[in-house]
Parts: sequence; C-alpha cells; structure tokens
Amino acid sequence: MKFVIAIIKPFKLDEVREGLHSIGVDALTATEVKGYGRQKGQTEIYRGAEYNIQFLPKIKLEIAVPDAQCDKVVEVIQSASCTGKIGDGKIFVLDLLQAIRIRTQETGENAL
Amino acid sequence: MKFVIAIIKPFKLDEVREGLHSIGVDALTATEVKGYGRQKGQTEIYRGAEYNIQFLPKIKLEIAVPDAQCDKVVEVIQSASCTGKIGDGKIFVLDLLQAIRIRTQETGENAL
Amino acid sequence: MKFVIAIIKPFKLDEVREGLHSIGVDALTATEVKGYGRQKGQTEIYRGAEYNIQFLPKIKLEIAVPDAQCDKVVEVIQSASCTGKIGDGKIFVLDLLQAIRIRTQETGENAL
Amino acid sequence: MITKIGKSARHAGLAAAAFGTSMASLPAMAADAPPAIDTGDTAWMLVSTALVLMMTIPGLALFYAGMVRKKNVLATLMQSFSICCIMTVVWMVLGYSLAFTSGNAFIGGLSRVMLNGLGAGISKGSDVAFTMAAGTPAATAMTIPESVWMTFQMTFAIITPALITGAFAERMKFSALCVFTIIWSLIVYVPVAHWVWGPDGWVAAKVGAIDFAGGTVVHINAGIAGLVAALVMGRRKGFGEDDFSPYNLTYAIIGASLLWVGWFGFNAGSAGGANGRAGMAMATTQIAAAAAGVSWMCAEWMKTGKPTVLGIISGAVGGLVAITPAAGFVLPGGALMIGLIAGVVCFWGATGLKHMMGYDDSLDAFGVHGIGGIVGALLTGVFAYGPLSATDASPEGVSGSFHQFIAQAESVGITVVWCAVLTFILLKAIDLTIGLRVTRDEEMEGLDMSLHGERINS
Amino acid sequence: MITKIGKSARHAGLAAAAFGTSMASLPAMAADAPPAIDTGDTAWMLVSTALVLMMTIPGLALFYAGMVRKKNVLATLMQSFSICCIMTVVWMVLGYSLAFTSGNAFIGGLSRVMLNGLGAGISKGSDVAFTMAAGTPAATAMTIPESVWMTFQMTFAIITPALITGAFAERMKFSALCVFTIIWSLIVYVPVAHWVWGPDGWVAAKVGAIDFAGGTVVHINAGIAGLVAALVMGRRKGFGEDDFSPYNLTYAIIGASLLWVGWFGFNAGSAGGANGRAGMAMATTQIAAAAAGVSWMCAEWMKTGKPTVLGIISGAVGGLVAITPAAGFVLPGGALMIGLIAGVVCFWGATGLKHMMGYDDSLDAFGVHGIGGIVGALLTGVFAYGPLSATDASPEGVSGSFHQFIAQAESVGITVVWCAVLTFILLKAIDLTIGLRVTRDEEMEGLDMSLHGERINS
Amino acid sequence: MITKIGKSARHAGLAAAAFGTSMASLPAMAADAPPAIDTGDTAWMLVSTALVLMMTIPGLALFYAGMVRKKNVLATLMQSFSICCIMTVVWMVLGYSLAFTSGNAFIGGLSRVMLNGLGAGISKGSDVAFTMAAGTPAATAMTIPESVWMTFQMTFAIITPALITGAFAERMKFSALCVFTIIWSLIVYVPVAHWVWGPDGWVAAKVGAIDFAGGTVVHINAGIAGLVAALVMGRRKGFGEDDFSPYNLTYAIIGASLLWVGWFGFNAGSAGGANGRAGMAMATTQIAAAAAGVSWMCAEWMKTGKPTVLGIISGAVGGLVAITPAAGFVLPGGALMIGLIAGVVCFWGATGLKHMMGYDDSLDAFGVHGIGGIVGALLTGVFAYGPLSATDASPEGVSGSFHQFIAQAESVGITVVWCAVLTFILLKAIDLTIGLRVTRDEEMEGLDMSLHGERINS
Ligand SMILES: Nc1ncnc2c1ncn2[C@@H]1O[C@H](COP(=O)(O)OP(=O)(O)O)[C@@H](O)[C@H]1O
Ligand SMILES: Nc1ncnc2c1ncn2[C@@H]1O[C@H](COP(=O)(O)OP(=O)(O)O)[C@@H](O)[C@H]1O
Ligand SMILES: Nc1ncnc2c1ncn2[C@@H]1O[C@H](COP(=O)(O)OP(=O)(O)O)[C@@H](O)[C@H]1O
Repeated sequence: MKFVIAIIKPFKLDEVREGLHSIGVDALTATEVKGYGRQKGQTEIYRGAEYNIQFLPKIKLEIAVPDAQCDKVVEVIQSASCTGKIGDGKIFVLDLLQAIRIRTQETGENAL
Repeated sequence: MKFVIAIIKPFKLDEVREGLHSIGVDALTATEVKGYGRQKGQTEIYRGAEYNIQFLPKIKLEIAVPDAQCDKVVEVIQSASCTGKIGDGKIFVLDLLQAIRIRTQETGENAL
Repeated sequence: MKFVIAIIKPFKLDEVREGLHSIGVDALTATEVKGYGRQKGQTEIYRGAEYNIQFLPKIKLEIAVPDAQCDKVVEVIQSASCTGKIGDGKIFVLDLLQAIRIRTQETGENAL
Repeated sequence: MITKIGKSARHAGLAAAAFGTSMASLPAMAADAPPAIDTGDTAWMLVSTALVLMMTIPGLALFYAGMVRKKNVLATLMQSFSICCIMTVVWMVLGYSLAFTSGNAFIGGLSRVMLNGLGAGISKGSDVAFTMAAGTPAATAMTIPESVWMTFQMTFAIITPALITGAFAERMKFSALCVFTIIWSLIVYVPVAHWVWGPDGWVAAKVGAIDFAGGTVVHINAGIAGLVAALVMGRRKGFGEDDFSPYNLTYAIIGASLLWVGWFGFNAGSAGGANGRAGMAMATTQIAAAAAGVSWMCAEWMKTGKPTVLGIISGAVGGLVAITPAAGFVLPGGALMIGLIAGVVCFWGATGLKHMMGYDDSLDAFGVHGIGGIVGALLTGVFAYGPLSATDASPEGVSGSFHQFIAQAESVGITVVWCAVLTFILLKAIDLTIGLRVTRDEEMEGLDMSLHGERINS
Repeated sequence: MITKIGKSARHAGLAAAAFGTSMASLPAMAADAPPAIDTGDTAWMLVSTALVLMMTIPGLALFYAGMVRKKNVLATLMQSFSICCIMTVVWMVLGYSLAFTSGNAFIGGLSRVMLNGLGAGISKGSDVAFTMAAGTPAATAMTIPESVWMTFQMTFAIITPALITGAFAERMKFSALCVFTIIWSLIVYVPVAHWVWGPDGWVAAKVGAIDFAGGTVVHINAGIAGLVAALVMGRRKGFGEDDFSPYNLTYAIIGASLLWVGWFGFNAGSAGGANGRAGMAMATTQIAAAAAGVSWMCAEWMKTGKPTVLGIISGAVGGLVAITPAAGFVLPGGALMIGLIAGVVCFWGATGLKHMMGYDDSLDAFGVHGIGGIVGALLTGVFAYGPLSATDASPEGVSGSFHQFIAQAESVGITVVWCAVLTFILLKAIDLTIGLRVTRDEEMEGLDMSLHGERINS
Repeated sequence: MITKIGKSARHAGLAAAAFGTSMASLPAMAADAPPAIDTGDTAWMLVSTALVLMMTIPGLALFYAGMVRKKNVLATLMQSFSICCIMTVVWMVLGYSLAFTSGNAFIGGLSRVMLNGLGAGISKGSDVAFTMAAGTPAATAMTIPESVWMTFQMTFAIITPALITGAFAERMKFSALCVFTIIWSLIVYVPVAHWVWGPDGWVAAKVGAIDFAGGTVVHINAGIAGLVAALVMGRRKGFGEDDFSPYNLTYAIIGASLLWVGWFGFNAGSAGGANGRAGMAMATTQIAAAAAGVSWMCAEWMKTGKPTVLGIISGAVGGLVAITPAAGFVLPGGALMIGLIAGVVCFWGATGLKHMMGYDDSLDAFGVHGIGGIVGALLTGVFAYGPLSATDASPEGVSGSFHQFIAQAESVGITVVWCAVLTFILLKAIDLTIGLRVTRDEEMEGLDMSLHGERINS
C-alpha cells in the first residue's frame, strides 16, 4: 500500500475530492497547513507595510491507497489541482506497511 | 523503528493517551484534521439548510515507536478509540529510517 | 529521496527557515500541532486552578529532500532549533518513493 | 390607488414629544420666540443615534460576518464598515437635504446640501429646537437641535444599504458595492424616506398606513433590494453542494445582541424624545424580539429536533424587524403576537421559501428583513391601539381594523414595486459597466484575499 | 428574627429622584393632577435599560463563553441568549405583576398580568409618571413612565438566571435549562424581588438591611443557586485531569468589559433618574471594579508569580458584584475598600475555597457572584454613609455600624436559605422527570454539536 | 512665547450648557441658592462617561489586539484592561485633585485627594450642580453633579495611557507598564490637563489656542509618548523580516467600531450637556470619521491596488482623532475637510513616514494619534467657526485665521516638548531600574505565555 501526501491550494479541495470520488476513492484526511516554497514573495499589505508573507495557506491531503490505485490517484490529484501557476503544490508518495480500520480491526487493503 | 499515524475521533484523545501511557508510551504529536470517509452524510443545519458536512473534525496522532513496541501501540490505540460506530478512524504504520532528539542529538531508538 | 519530519518549538520556526535557506532548501510545509512528551508538567493557571496542560503547541515541518541533502538538512534543523531545554522536539526521517510537482508534472528529485 | 405611509403618525410621535412631555418648551412654542430644546429629549436622541450607529458597526457587520466562510469574514465586515463611511458622506452632501427639506411631493429641496445652515440654531445661551419645514404648513416642531435629528436619520440611511449586503455576500465586487450603495441610496432610499417622513412627501400627504420606525423605508426596502440582488447575481459557486457552514457563529451572536440593544435607539428613538411613547416602544421591542426568538426556536426544535444558535438569533432579529413599524403603536400583548408570528414566518422564509425557490439569499436579507418587514407592516394594521398613536390632528389615533390592514398592504406594495424596479435597473447597469461579481477564481480564493489582500490567521 | 432588605432606601432613591432633581415634576406632584414625567430621568432610565440588557447579551454570554472549551462555546452563548428570550416572556406574562403590584406581603397581585394596563399612562400631550402601588399607603412616586420601569426591571430578571449558568456550564441539558429558568424565576426570583422591592413585601416592611441595586436579589440569589446546581449535577467528566483551559479568553475580556460598562446602567440606573445619587453610584461602581481588579491581580501575582488576564477580569467582575448593594450609599473611599476586599476574597472563593471543597462550579458563578455578593452586602453595613441614603422618612439615612452589619448578615441568611432550599427541590424534580444532565457521550462530543448541531469552524 | 490651549473655549462649552439650554438652572443661578442640576444634561453626561469607558474596554483593547500576532493577543488586551483598573485608582487617589482643583498655575491642589468631599453636593431633595473652583474668580458653573464630572474626566485619564501601548506592543514588560502608567499619568497627563482644563492653569490663563475635547491633552500627548517609547525600546525582534501579519483583524474592526461609537461620548460629551453644541459635535465627529475612512481607503486603493480593512478602520480612527479638538467649533463642511485631510496624512504617517524613519511604532500610536492629533489641532485653527465657539466673555468666538493657526501650532509645540522630555526621562529611569523590555526568549515565546501564563487555544 502507499501513503499519498498532497499539498494543494485550498480552493482546489472540492475539485480534488470530486475527482477522487469519480475513481472510487472516498476516504482521505485533510489538514490546514502553511506552505513555504517558490511561491514566496506574495505580499500582504498591512498599514502600507508590505509584509512578505512567506507561509501561504495550503491544504495537505493524506490518502492511504492500495498499490494498484496509487498512480491513478496521483494522476487525478495532479490534474484536478493544477492551475499552472506557481504554488500549485506537490504530491509525495510513501510506502505504507500496514493499515487498520479501528471500528472493525480489518487490516491491509481491506482497511482502506 | 515505525511511524504510526492514527486518525481518531476527537473525544477519544484522552482515552488513547491514557492507554498509551499505561504501556509506557509517553510521547506523541497530535493534529486537528478534517476527515472525509464513510461517515459522510452527517448533516448540520444552518437556517434550515441541511448542509452536508463532508469533512468531520478528527484528531491525527503521530507516534514514532521502536519496532518491538509497534504492535502493542497499534493494539492499544485500536481498543481505546473504538466505539464501533462509523467514523472511528484508521491506523497507518510507516517505516521510520531515523529519529533524532533535537535537545541531545541522540539518534535511533534512544531518541524516541 | 527522504521525507523529513521535524517537531520544533514554535518560536524557532524563523531560525530554522533561515538555516535551511542558507543551505539552499527553500521549500517546506509547516503545521501547527500539539506535542505531548517529556515536557509535560507545564502548568497553566486559570483562576488559580493549575491545569496540567499536557499538550503543548509545536510546529511540525515536513520537507522532502534529495538523499544527498538529507543529512545536511537534519543537521541544520537540529542546530537551529536546539535550546537545550526539554521539549525541543524530534526529527524523523522516512523514505520517500516519489515526488510530483503539480504545476509541471515533473517527478523525482526535480520536483523537490 | 396610492396609499399613504405613516407621516401623520410619525409626526404624531414627534408632536407628542414636542407638546407633551417637555414642559420647558411649551411656553416657548406659545410665544414667537424660537422654541428651546429639551435637554432630556436631546440626551435620549443623542444616545439613540449612537445606538443605531452601533447596530451597523459592529452589530450588523458581525451578525453577517459570523455566517460566512472563513475566507470571506473580513470582506463581509468591510462591506458594513465601508457603507457606514460612504453613506455618511452621501447623506451629508445630498441625501439629508433631498429627504428632509421642503421640495415637491416627490423629492426634497437643496437647501441643506452640504448641511449648509445646520449650525444656525446654535447660539450662545439659547439653542433653538428644530422645526422641520419651518414656515410651511407642514411644519413639524421638535424639541431637539437639527444637528441631532440629521445625525439620527443618518444612521438609518447607513444601516439600510448595509442590510442588503446579506443577500449577495461572498460574491460581490467591492467597487460595485461602493457604486451601488451611493446610487441606490439616492434613487431608492432617499425618495421613499421623503415620501414617508419628509415634510411634503406625496405619500405622507394622504394619511393611511402607519409606520413607526421605518419598517417600510428601511426593512422592506432593504429586503426587496436584497432579493432582487440575489436573483440578478445568481448563486454562489458550490451552492447546495460544498460546505457553506458558518466559520464562527460567535460573531453572529455578538452581532445579533448588539443589533437588539441598538434597536432600542432605532425604535424608542423614533419617538423623538424621552417620553411615554419611547418607553412603550422599548417595551414592545423587547417583547417582540424575545417572542420571535422563542417561536423560531420552537418551530425549529419541532421540525429538526435541535434548537440552533443561528435559529434563535435569526428569530430575534426577525422579531425586531417586525415590531419596527408597530413599536410605538401597539400594546404589549400585540407585540407578543407580532413576535410569535414573525418568528415562525421568518423561519419559513429563510428555510422553506428560500429552498423552494432556489435563489441564494446568502444571509437571508430578504428572508429576515423582507419577510419580517412585511409581516410587521401588515400586523401593525391589526394590532395598532388608538390612544398610543393619537395626534392633535387625529385625537383618536389609528386602531387595528380590516381597513387599516388593507392600507398597510397597499403601502407595502408601493415600496416593493418601486424598490424592485429601480434596484433591478441599477444592478443591471452596474453589471454592464464595471461588473457586479468577482471572478470565479476570486470567489474560490475568498474575497478577503482577492479583494482586500488580508486574511484571518488562525 | 426576620430582617428587612432595602425597601426604604431603595425607594428613597426613587423619591429623591421624584422630589429632588426634577423641578418640572414638583408642581405637578403638589396638585392633584397626575405627575408628569421628567425627560432627563426618563432618558437615563431608557439608557440604563439598554445597558443592563447589554450586560446579558452579549456581555455575560461572552464572559462565560470565553472560559469554556471550544466544543461548548456556542452552547454557552446559547444559554444566555435563550434565557434573555424566555425571561422576557415570563416577565411580561406573569413575573412583573407578581413582583411589583400590590398583593399580599409574600407575593404581588395579578393586575398587570400580560402587562394589562401598561399603556394607560400615555396620552396625547401628557405622559403620566409611574407611581408604584398608586392609591395604597405604600405608593412610591417616580418620574418616569411605568413602561420604562417595567422594562428596566425586566433586564434584572433576565440577568439573574443567566448568571447561574456559569455553575453548570458544559453539562446541562438545554431542555432542562429552559424549564429550570421559567420555574426558578417564578418561585425564587419573583418572590424575593417582591419582598424586597415590591410595594408591600414583608421584608421591605421592616426596615433594616439596605441593598441599593440588587446585591441580594440578583447576585446572592444567583450565586447560591449556582452552588446548589454545581453540587446536585456533579462535576464535569475529566474534571481535574483533562485539559479544561479556556478556548479563547478574548471573548471573556470583551464580556467582562461590556459587563463593566453595562453595570453603570445596573447601579447608576437604580437611582431611578439622572441625579446626584446616580452620579455617585457610577463613581463608586467604577472605583470598586478597578480596585478589585487590581487586588485580585496582585494577590495572584504574589501567589503564582504571574498576573493573568482571567484573574484581573474576574476581580473586576467581583468588585462590580460587591459594590452593587452599596453603590448609591457609600463614599468613594468606602468603594475603594469594598473593591480591594472583594478582589482578594473572590480570588480565594474561586480558587482556594472551590478547590478545597471539590465542587465543580465551572465558571465560578458562586465563587464570584455568591461570594462577591455576600462580601458586598456585609460591607455595605460597614461603609454606608448616612446623607447619601437619606429619605424623607429617615432624613439621617443609614450609616455603617455594628448593628447595621448584623442586619445585613441576617438579610443574607434569609436569601441563602430560601434560595438554596427551593433551588435544590426544583433541580431534583427536573432530574427525576426530564433529566438535568446530558449523556456522557454528548458531554464528550461537546454540547455545541450534540445539543445544537452547530460548531465553531476554525 | 507661550501659548494658551483651549480653556476659554472649553469652559465656553460648559458655560453654554449651564446658561443656555437648561431653563431649570437659570433661576437658581441668579439667586444665591446653589444651582440645581439639569437632569437632561446629567443623563447625557452619565451616558458619555459609559461611552468613553467603552472606548478603552473593550474598544481600544480589541483595536490593538486585532493587529498583533496570536502569541500576544491576550497580553495586548491585558494592557488596556489593567490600565483601566490602575488609572481609576490613581485618578481617585490623587490625579483628579491635582488636575481639577484650584492650586497654582502649574498644578492643582490637594482638596480632593481620595475624592474627599465629593459626596457633599448630594442631599435629600436637592442635588447641587458642580461649580469648578467655586469661590474663585475662575469659577465655572456646570449643570451636572461633580461626581459625574469627575468620572467623565476619569475615563479620559484612562484612555490616554492606554493609547500609548500601541507603540510598544509585543515587547514591554508588564511590571514596567504598570509603573510607567502610574508615573506618566501623574507627571505628564495631570499637569497638562491642569494647564489646559484646570481652573487656574497657566496655559488656560492666556487664551489663544482652542481644543474642544482633548486633541492636545489626550491624543498628541499619547502619540508623542508612543513615539518616544518606540525609539527608546527599539524594534521588535524580526521587524521587517518575519511575518508580523495580524492574527485576527475581526477584533480590530470590532474595536474600531466601538471606538467610533464611544467617541460620541468623548466629543459630544465634551459639551458638558445635552445641547446644540453636543449635537453639532456628534455630527462633525461622524462626518470626519467617515471622510477619513474614505480618504485613507482611496489613497491606499490608488497606491497599492487594494482597499484594506485595516486601512479603512485606521483612517476612521485617524479622522476621529483629528476632529477631537475641533468637534464643537466647526461646521459640517469643515469637518469633512478635516476628515479628508486627516485620512491621507495619517495614511502617510503610518506607512510612508514610519518606514522612512525606521522606528517600530508597532500599532501606529504615533502614526495615527500623534499625527492625527497634530493635523486636527492645526486645522481647528483653520476651520473654527465663531458663533459655535462663542462664550459670554468672547461673544464672537474664535474663527479660523492665520493668527489662530499659529496659536494652534504653538500649543502643539509646548505639548510635544513637555511630553517628549518627561517621557524620555521616565522610560530611561524605568529601564535602568526594573527594565523595560522582556527578554529575547520571552518575546519569541510571546507575551501571553511568558508574562501571563495563558494562551488562546485555537
Ligand atoms: N520539498 C518540499 N517539501 C515539503 N513541501 C514542499 C516542498 N516543495 C514544495 N512544498 C509545498 O508545496 C507548496 C507549493 O510549492 P511552490 O514551490 O510554492 O510551488 P510549485 O509547486 O509551483 O513549485 C509549498 O507551499 C509547500 O507547502
Ligand atoms: N484511505 C484513507 N486515507 C486517509 N485517511 C483515511 C482513509 N480512510 C479513512 N481515513 C480517515 O479516517 C476517518 C474515518 O473513516 P470512515 O471511513 O469515516 O469510518 P470508518 O473508519 O468507520 O470506516 C476519515 O474521516 C478519514 O479522516
Ligand atoms: N515518539 C514520538 N513520536 C511522535 N512525536 C514525538 C515523539 N517524541 C517526541 N515527540 C514530539 O516532540 C515534542 C518534544 O518532545 P519532548 O519529549 O517534550 O522533549 P525532548 O525532545 O526534549 O525530549 C513532543 O511534544 C512531541 O510533539
């Protein structure tokens, strides 16, 4: 199994979720995070002070997927969240050793 | 070493922490996250509009554990956070290559 | 590639970011988390009740790095965030299978 | 047939203040000397002005901001705050003169443009009380300085366009909002205010319907404009699908509470002084707000199983709206009935009706202010109690009757038609020129960042 | 032996307002014509009513909501807001009549049920000032309309049950709260108000203890009811173990600040008009609040090493509570002493005493309002200054003395016993019927979601 | 040459209140009997006191707290709240007496230490109106009780040091703040208040400059003290590099709104009663605030492309500051000009000037209050309108002129020099003894936790 971590722009969340739904992935965990990257230099203006807000709000998605579905999931996230502008984010794939569904104690791909 | 990620219901946090404490695990990191899963369909009512709140508040726990303790930790989390109702959450286990305690520069299992 | 996770004290964030910048690492993702560890026992006082606040605010950094840079990154984080006092935090290193830059679809180390 | 809204009764309130409760002014009125002000009445009207200002900032600003998503909280607050600034200037430059000086039956004159002459009544040792349209047959004597009357009315001119913003929250361009506010206030609000409250407005001239504190001019006007705006601008992206749950209802409760407290200035202040009618208006306002809060809560509790915070505060605001035209004219029992009815009807307006029709009146500007205003205007005709609305001209006052109910309905109809038509034309004109709505991307990103470059960090 | 709380002095305040400061009413009083209202006094009482309403919504609502955990913020706000709605209706239907009309020594009459007859005093050209219990030997003349007096008192009837909610925050069923509020106000608050402030209450009839603005009726009553409720309902799950730290103390500071500002209406408004006693009550209120804030802060600073925000605001509220019975009767020096003492004693009440006894008075309704109220009632007997509390009947007024201290202590005792016994019975009855407390799961999930289906998103 | 700030005009306001608007007091003044109070004037001044208190808590507290980072929100709220408590005690014990009783030309006397004798004017049946410096040639008759005057002035003494805290937010030690507040108020605020408003102050004795409601005493004083403090204490760690964006501007908008509403008490209350001048002061206050909000917004919109929430509220506050010395003396047109100019100049002060000079005036105490105060003081000399500032002594009043402009400039100069020198010495003295600034680690951790042991959980 794989553990997919995606950092996306917040307003792309609904689109990504719909995209994943269309390929049958209906479970994920989302976190509000602050991203620091090339997209730096966005300035916010407070009383004329142009603060260089280096950390921008992003959404981090974490999705555990069966190996077979991994590429598809990455593809869907990529296409749904791409605007072509800087700051679109990244997708990371890690190896997942084990998964357990708390309610039923199912393990492995059944638990996803 | 293993890196255990658990998504649980928020009000189970204290119970899980006590459970872990009883087996000698006294360090973890918790994050407020939004979960999207089978438990969808919970409705909240705002001015009579039944919004389908698809993202529900969950707590994500991250715990780095020595290999030997991993199963025990998973078991404790599972039993402490299980209510038997939909939305109880998941536990994921990843491989952990290295751990460092910032204060002392200790590494490996000593650092956990 | 490696996926580095660091839990640090919130007020060390700027220093760490500057340290990383000086070694050419200019992208990371930060999350506000609550840490539970040895540093427990800090008390906050509300109306004379000394609540034992077991969860302390921490910042979690996630940084995907090329294998070659990993040790350097860990070292920089360690030295920039160390105060020598309890609660300084931990650094965890996981294996990273794949990385994709959403905007350009670049993959692998090019995507970091 | 054209109906007449409220003038006689409104002026009755003022006349009662002038003639009835302040002994000091009586001799002055009798002689040729200009009437002196009454310090007690002036104190209460100064306070009422502050209270009505507080209704908009921070009251309404928070009430609305508490219901939107996080990314639009600041932009929503900005709408009320900037309207407060803009309308103050508009009112000072042109609005007050057009509404409250003698002109013709349809619009006032220009004698108070830039508030020219406002300082005249203040002179060392003897402040002169304001007589609206002094020297004309429509002259109405008050017991307070004109500066206070002007500022009190200014706060009404501020809150009316601010109320409308609830209908198009989370999607209107800020520049469009500024333009809309200025023009709408001059072509819709000011004329209606002149017809109803001005010294020689055509509606006022034919006594019939009564409106104590602005149910028609303020609430129906704002509610209808909101409905038209919601229809013209269309729904928010994601309406009915995405999670639109309010970011922080705490703000909405603070807002609703300050609206309630400030409404004492709105309603009891509309008595024009610190007199018995003001006291009764405060009592009925309190009773109707509470009754409507309870009745919305109960309706919701029965229908969905849970009484919500958003429900009870919406009900209370609906009750405040509904009692507005009636406040100084009904007995406590009537206020209780108006509140109970308004709570249930607004519940239906903001939930049943809206969902049935499918328009996206984001924060229920129409559902609460429009519906509540109409319910109140009609019920005023049912529950009005003669002795409370008595004037010199009509000593027996106006009492609830079928005839009165019809008169009220007609006055509602006039306001609805005038407001709907002009608002529609104005919005279309703005849409064709500078555009009404932000882009899809700006809407997704949230107005806080896209329009104002700021965000809530938390 | 039975003690007498405050009537003479309270009425003295009103009488002073009627006879002293408003020249306009003097001739009217002399003749047989009904007394006219004084516009200045009426203006101040209208404002005071708005200020006391603001104390509950949003003041107290925020003060309490700022101290609970995130999952209970909305439910805590809901308690104060819904009590405001419910009590308004209860007071209008029955409460006011039973408290403030002539009946027997234990309870008032039914002549103002549904506020029947409240509109009588308003007539074109001459508003009549209210005379409580007109036509009886206990008649007390005022200079304001009855509608204002009724609404002013209504805001006191609202805040009292709202204060109690601090004791059982985070665990009471909402339906139980509604039932409790209605019955408690009628069987505990209304009778005590009648005994003390009503025209023929048995306590008032035997002059002795003095209570300017409701230290006994409002604060001791609420504090004791809170203590009983905390004992009956038991502790919150996790008490003493889990992290109960306040979600957002910003709300608590806003709340405390609005309580402070609103308290000017509570205390200076209790003078019944805009007179010298009102001015002095405002000054002493300000001084005692500040002194208590400082003294709690210093006590805490010395004990724990850090002065906290929650500490200084709790101290200030404790000082406001303690000065309530004394406000119009003490000199600034006395107010300073009352404040300094109250701050330290409430600090002990909310920290030392509570932890010693082990009950879970969640937000210190008893620790601040109960303790502060008792301290204030007793110290009023020490610092009262004759000339300020003088009346026609007792021209030398009441001065601090050992005898007076004892009288104050007895009045406290009566209130404590009556309130504790009835509150206990009522809570037990509710527990046996519909149940007082939410289930364990609901408590864990938080009342916002489990009772109201809403949450703060942040 | 030494200029004279405002006394004659200020007292003119009071005298107008005493002689002009309240008929009741006229006969009393004529005879030897002590003058009775006017209930209408008293009502308005009671309310004004409450409004000005509300400006500091929660108004200013929130305005400032909304602009800091999350880790300093509570500490920033704490500064305003604790200053409110501390200054109340300081004013009661010593400040009022030194400022407002007869002494010598430089400082008042000790006759009201501990507010000794404040209760004397209240007696059964006839409250005596306050005559400042009664029995001296400088006697100024008012129509309100002394207790009200004392408390009204107390709220000014509270807000002035609270305003300063904006300059050194996020880095001052709390203990240093307490000490600074006490000493600064006694050595800077109290003397200046005596010179300008006291019965025999040396500045007041030589009529020249005018200051209606405290532009010099309050705003320039606070602004300059803030600038000096920002320079002495140095910049915050990370200034210009780290992310200093405000945590939650919602609080800042609530704060700015309550400041605006409360400013009606500050300015219109400075008329001393509910009269024509109060009405005009309210109108000009409203107009200037709105105009300045609009002008800052437009300047920013043009310069940066986006109108911000923080911009419009800062502009409005700048306008309120600038109109303060002028409120009762200018016509609406003048107020509009003052507002428009102040908005643009404060925009430059808080952005251009600050960045050019490089000091870290964290929340622009100097940029808004200092600059706005100076702009307002100068423009008062341009736009003053004679008839509004007329007094018995000078029936034609003061009109705008080059001569008057110079007089205003001199009065500004005196205040700036006195305040800057003493503030500098005081801060240095505190720094050398207990230290002014928190440690680097405490600053990084945030003052909420390091100074007060509390945090916002969210
Ligand atoms: N190496 C990395 N490790 C962790 N997070 C990263 C990394 N690179 C980018 N990110 C995250 O992705 C977000 C977008 O990256 P950015 O460099 O701004 O734009 P782009 O993806 O278009 O190059 C960043 O804000 C950050 O949250
Ligand atoms: N495949 C997954 N990847 C990431 N998070 C998941 C995944 N499946 C479930 N979760 C998390 O677990 C939570 C509970 O899952 P859900 O499907 O609602 O209930 P259950 O565990 O009872 O089937 C979700 O809200 C989500 O946060
Ligand atoms: N085994 C672990 N797994 C996950 N997080 C950990 C672990 N150990 C420590 N942490 C995180 O690191 C933080 C600091 O750890 P703590 O034990 O308090 O101090 P120290 O690192 O000095 O021993 C904790 O608050 C927690 O967030």
